[in-house]
Amino acid sequence: MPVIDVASLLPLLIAIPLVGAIFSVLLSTKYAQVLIGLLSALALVLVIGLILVNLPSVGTEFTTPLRYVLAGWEAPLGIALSLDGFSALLLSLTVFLVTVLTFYSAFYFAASPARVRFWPLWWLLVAGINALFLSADIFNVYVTLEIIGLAAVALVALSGNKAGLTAALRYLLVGLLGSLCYLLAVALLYHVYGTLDFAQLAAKAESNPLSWAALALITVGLVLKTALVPLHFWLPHAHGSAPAPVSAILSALVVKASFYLLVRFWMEILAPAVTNEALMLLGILGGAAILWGCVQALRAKRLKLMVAYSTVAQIGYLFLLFPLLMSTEEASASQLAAQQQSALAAVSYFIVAHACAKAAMFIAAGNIIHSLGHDDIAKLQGMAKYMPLSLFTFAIAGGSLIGLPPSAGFIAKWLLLNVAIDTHQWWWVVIILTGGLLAALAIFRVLDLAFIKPEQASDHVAPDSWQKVPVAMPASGLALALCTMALGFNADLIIDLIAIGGGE
Amino acid sequence: MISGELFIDLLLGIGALVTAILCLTAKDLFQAILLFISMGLLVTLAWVRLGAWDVAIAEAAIGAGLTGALLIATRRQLNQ
Amino acid sequence: MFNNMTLSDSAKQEADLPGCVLLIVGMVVVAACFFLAMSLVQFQPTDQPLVTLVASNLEQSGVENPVTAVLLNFRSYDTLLEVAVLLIVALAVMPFSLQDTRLPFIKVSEPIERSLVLEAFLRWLLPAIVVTSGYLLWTGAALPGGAFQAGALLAGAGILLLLAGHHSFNFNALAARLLLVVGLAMFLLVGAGVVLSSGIALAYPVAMAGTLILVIEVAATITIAAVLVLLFCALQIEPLGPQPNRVEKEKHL
Amino acid sequence: MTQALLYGVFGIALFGIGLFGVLAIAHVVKKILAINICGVGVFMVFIANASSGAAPDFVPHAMVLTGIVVAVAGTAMALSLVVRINALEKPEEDA
Repeated sequence: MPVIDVASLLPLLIAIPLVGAIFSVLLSTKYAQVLIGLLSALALVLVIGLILVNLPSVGTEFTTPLRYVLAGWEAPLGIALSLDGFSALLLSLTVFLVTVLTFYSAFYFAASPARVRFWPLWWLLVAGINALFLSADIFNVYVTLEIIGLAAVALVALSGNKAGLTAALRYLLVGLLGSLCYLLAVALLYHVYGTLDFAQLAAKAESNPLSWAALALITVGLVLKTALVPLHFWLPHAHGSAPAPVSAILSALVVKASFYLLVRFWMEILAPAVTNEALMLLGILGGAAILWGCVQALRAKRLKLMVAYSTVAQIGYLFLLFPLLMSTEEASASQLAAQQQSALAAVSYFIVAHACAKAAMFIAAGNIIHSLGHDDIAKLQGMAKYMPLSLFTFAIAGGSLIGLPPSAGFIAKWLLLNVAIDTHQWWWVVIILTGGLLAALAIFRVLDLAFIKPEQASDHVAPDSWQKVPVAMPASGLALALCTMALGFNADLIIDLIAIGGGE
Repeated sequence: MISGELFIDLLLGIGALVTAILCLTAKDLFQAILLFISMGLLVTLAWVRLGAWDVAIAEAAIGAGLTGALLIATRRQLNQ
Repeated sequence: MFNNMTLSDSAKQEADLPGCVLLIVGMVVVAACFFLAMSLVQFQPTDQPLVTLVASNLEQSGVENPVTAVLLNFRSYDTLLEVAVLLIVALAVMPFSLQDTRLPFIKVSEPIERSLVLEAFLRWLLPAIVVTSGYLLWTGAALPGGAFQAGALLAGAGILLLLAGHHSFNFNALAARLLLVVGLAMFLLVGAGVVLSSGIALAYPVAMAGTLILVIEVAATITIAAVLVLLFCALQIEPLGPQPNRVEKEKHL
Repeated sequence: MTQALLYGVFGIALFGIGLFGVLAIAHVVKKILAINICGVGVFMVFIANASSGAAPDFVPHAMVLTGIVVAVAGTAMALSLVVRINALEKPEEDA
């Protein structure tokens, strides 16, 4: 018997950032905004902590998702919030990263006038992300997608230069188009099934032309927002030209938000309309994304652009989930469920590992820009001498992205390889290993320059333009990087969480 | 035989489609904006026909009116 | 295929995709729409459970207009997030500067060129618009209309005021920022406050539902009007750096 | 063919026209117009479906109202970005 009703805490996860946003609009002095930021982050940590502690643990018979009916009107009339293992994991990840990045941003924006706009938009974005992970209503999801999309665009536009604004505009148009595709699917689904609630739709959904059409529209819309190859064209410049904390949250969480929805629709809500061919198609696109993203990362001239292209590749790994969900003739229903559960666990692990590593990398890249004023890879020679902490962070996070043991990235790839082998889809093994190799080349190219040739460079590059950053900035990046290591040792935590109310 | 009501619906629907196409093919931006606004008004009428009065008022005021005003303001900025 | 997206920085160019690509895109779009339309036509509509649900619960919603009931009671959470969307857009287009925060919200100045007709017109029209938007808001409970329509009308009044040239708005003033957030703040406050009586966020007690909805709508109307005027200002005036037309106005003071 | 179905098909056609416009036209403001046309098409599908029964369904009406406001918000943001990019471009042209 839990001490408190856990479900009644769910709305707080949306209300706290909204209140934070309101106060940081009203109190626009520097210290007030930072204080509000830290307080909101603290409150979010407390709330998610309480929820996680009171979640029914695996093994007990209670495995239904938590549900909170807003406004007292049960679906289909009203809107409900719901939380299962998958969304609890993503929410915890969100709160954790937001806390670290809030701390980092307090220093990053300390001297910048952009902070006045940054803080309210930051909290609105967080509110949108939390609302999306909690939502159990397909139209409500549309509104949260728009909050996330518009807030993210506004944050990308903070850089204020022409490249940043152009990237923001392209990102906005792509996002609006994606949302409209999704909205058309909502119209069709509501027409056919007369409800907007996730669970009720999942119970009613069947395989008919309108379901296929809706699933296709949702997939196109969300794939556009997740930036899967070949619809990734907007991502590198949007993520590459935003301020560092914004790039970090965009790569770590925002693209994952639309991926999370895709998983919801393909695995639960519209599962009857899914066919093996469609699953395979998404997998092939994922494989192409891995190779293409890695190759582009190798060719990138700017550090942040390289990190952004690596996100394109990492998104590809996430989409390998879909072919691994395929059913075969000989497998029984329970075997299939177990297979899908382990595929989902592997991909969840991937999400967490990539989010921490990528946020750490963008923080490191941000520090480098902050102190050098540029992120031209060719001019990074010998920089490890000046920014050891940032480059160390970059190295650890890079190791996790490559998949070197004992990092979280290694466990994630290991789990994914296992499922691929179990389902006799050996070709993914080749792609995963090739991707790791290419990622290693890209990351060692940078590290090689920064660490190994200090004696040739140092003198003529650094002194005139070099500027020291507060130690808290590299420290928060390092904390994230070390988290990817810590997660490598505690793999069960995440896999257990996923199993709560999870899957089918 | 086409009844009067169906005729009006067809007229509104085809009118909206034609103005939409004209709007996107117009050479002049100002023309395109005006065509967009007139499409919004035709759609407003369609929604009155479908009994959605609230939506019709909102579309006329916000969808066609406000969006149109914002577009015209933007065009003026671009031409300066 | 998506190279065209990169052209978006230069607004005056009118370049199209190569013809063959255009043809393929067109065929794909037509085929997709045809499939959609066919599956829509073939589908036999079933009953709509929400029609009866909305009708049977309308009495407890506190308003008579079913659309308002859905927007502000049954699915009020959507509307709450929608007000947040408006705040995001306001923040995105706002010409922020740290100095302007201490200047007053409304600045009165002599217009560059006076239009007597417009002024006389405004003197009568403005109060009429404000009263009408209040009326729209009030009737929104029973008839078509409501916060968004009223807010749009109120914004029209603000824009007319701007066009007359006597007044200019400084959206960095505390008062202006207050107007921008009041809708969201009031919505959250009411949504959280009702937890004390009903135990559920956003669930109004039936007896007070009408009043609470009106309170939220008034605040939302103010925010909507402020955001719309801000949008108009942001597009009218050069949003970056020292604005030339503002310097001009200062000279006339 | 009923009235609801007729408008539903028109809505899908509008969506298609807008979609093609977004993909095919390079001019940004017209791209934004095309996205708006897409949106109107989607709203029309909503409203048409809402009137397919005996009594109108008000939930889609409310959803479309929300959608219209969100659409205008997105449009305004896009236009303000266009204006800002244009303002940044000008000095270069003069120089």
